[in-house]
Amino acid sequence: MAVEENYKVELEVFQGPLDLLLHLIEKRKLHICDVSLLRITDDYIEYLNRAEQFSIKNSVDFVLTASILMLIKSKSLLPTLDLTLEEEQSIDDLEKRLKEYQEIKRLSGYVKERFGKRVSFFRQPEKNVKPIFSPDKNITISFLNSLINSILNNLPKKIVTPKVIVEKVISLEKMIENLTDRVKESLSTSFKKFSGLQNEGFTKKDKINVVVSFLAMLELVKQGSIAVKQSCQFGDIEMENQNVDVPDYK
Amino acid sequence: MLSLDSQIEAILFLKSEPVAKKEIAKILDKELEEVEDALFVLKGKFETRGIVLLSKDGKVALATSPEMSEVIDGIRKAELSRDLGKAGLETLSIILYKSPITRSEIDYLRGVNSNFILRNLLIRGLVEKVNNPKDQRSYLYKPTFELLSFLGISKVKDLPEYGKIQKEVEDFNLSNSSDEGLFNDSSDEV
Amino acid sequence: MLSLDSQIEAILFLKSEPVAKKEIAKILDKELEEVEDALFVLKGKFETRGIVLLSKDGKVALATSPEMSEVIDGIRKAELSRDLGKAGLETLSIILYKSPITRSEIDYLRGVNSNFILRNLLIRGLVEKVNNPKDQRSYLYKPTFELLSFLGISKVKDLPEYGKIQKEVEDFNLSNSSDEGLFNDSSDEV
Repeated sequence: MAVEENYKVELEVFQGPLDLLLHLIEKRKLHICDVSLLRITDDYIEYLNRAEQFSIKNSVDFVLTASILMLIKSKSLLPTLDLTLEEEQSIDDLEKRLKEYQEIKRLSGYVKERFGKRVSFFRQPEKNVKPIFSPDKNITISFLNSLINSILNNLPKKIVTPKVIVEKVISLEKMIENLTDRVKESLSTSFKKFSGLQNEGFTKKDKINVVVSFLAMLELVKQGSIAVKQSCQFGDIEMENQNVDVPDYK
Repeated sequence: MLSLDSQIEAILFLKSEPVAKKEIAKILDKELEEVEDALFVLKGKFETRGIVLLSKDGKVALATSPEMSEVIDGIRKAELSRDLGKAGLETLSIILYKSPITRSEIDYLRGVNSNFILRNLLIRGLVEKVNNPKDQRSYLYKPTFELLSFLGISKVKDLPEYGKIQKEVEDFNLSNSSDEGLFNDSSDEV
Repeated sequence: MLSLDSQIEAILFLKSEPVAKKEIAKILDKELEEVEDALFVLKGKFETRGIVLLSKDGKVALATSPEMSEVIDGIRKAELSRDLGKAGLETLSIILYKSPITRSEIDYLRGVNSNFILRNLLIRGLVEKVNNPKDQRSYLYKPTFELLSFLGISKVKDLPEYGKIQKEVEDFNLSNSSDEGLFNDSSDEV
């Protein structure tokens, strides 16, 4: 389908979660701050779910970032929700990283406008230099054989993702479960608090809708993260994209 | 007797690859400071010439003036591959402005794994990796002379905003004093 | 805009071999007389420099000043007697086991650029290059006979594990054939 094709193409363009986030923020002409991140969370999750084929090795990074966005969202919907110090830090960190990434994008403009445009060339090697056979004491058959073997051993394997990420993803899964529980808990207290109240333009019904949809979204990303698995002992990671619709709670 | 700067010019002309200032000092039996002063004089002499002096990490090399780019490109047999791609451009920019930098730092800044693109840039000779004195298991990535030549600049410092960005990096490192010295750029005043 | 003599300087610097004045005129789209006048200016500028302008039979070339000949002989000797280093030996092992091989294939296996290293192996008579029948712009590298006899073998097939290593490299190339072109760097300056 043409629309899906478009999304695919668009996603290919993004280098990673930071690239996508920055794009979403700049598209809405926002500055980088936690409020902006809150406003683009839905866009981000939507992109993630619309992407059917995008580079699988990057998916882990995309999901990790989604979890941080969800923390921000959780906190904004349920101010009573307590975040751990580590969670607060990961939110600050994301903001900081986005700012740095934005700076790199700006600087790469300078590099782009120069690369290959006005080139300085090195001197071509002289052709008439007569070679003089000059071996080196290390040139022995056994040493050269050990070198070629170590080169072959060090050749890159196909898409190897470091173990650290596997651990992070597993803890992400736990984190989402944990977050779901916490949101549910906070929700029940919030219901008591908000019952009968209408504040800040939100009707009670709206508020419930938002929170319920949010829980659904958590579930969605949780499924996504569970689909991340280690396929063999050497740690190639496969990730299946979940074909689920995004809850519409606008 | 040729002046020291002219002697250095001859050596760089002959070698046609980057030479360490220390090695020049050794070859000519001079102090490093004398070599540095002479390189400064040489650079001045090249101002309006067809040759430029490139310098990086304590090494220097001669290359054709970037103003001759088009003409020279036309007479070379080998074709220049100017295609960088988004990932390549991003990674090169990080290495140019923030080097020396480890792969995990690059990954962190980009938000994605940079293994593949780094290998690509290494093979193209646009970046190089050196051992990390702070950590035996990792490498530090740096720009190469080849990269300077592609950018038509004579040293990394000639990039716009370079000083400002380096200062930010230094300030950051000062506040994280455990990293002390890691990002120290050797002086390339030439 | 560079003066004509500086433009000629850049061309001669790049070429490292005598260039016909007529060809220079053609490259720069000038009259032969203009080129000759500019060469006269250039010669004057080189008077006290480390580089001189040589001319013979309507051709011109740059060379190091004769006053530097002693220093230069020393550099040449040092180049030949220096340790090859890990990079040089690695490259040599690849050329021995996979010859004839192109520079980009060597780079691909090593994961880094081998330009300057190949140059050194060539002047030390350890490897030689021949034209690549498949690609005019690149060369194929092979071990020299001297190297084989130094190792005490008469052909590369006598190297230990020769067949096994051939197969492993081919398997690697096959598994990466989808990436073909990504690491292609056509420039072959050696």
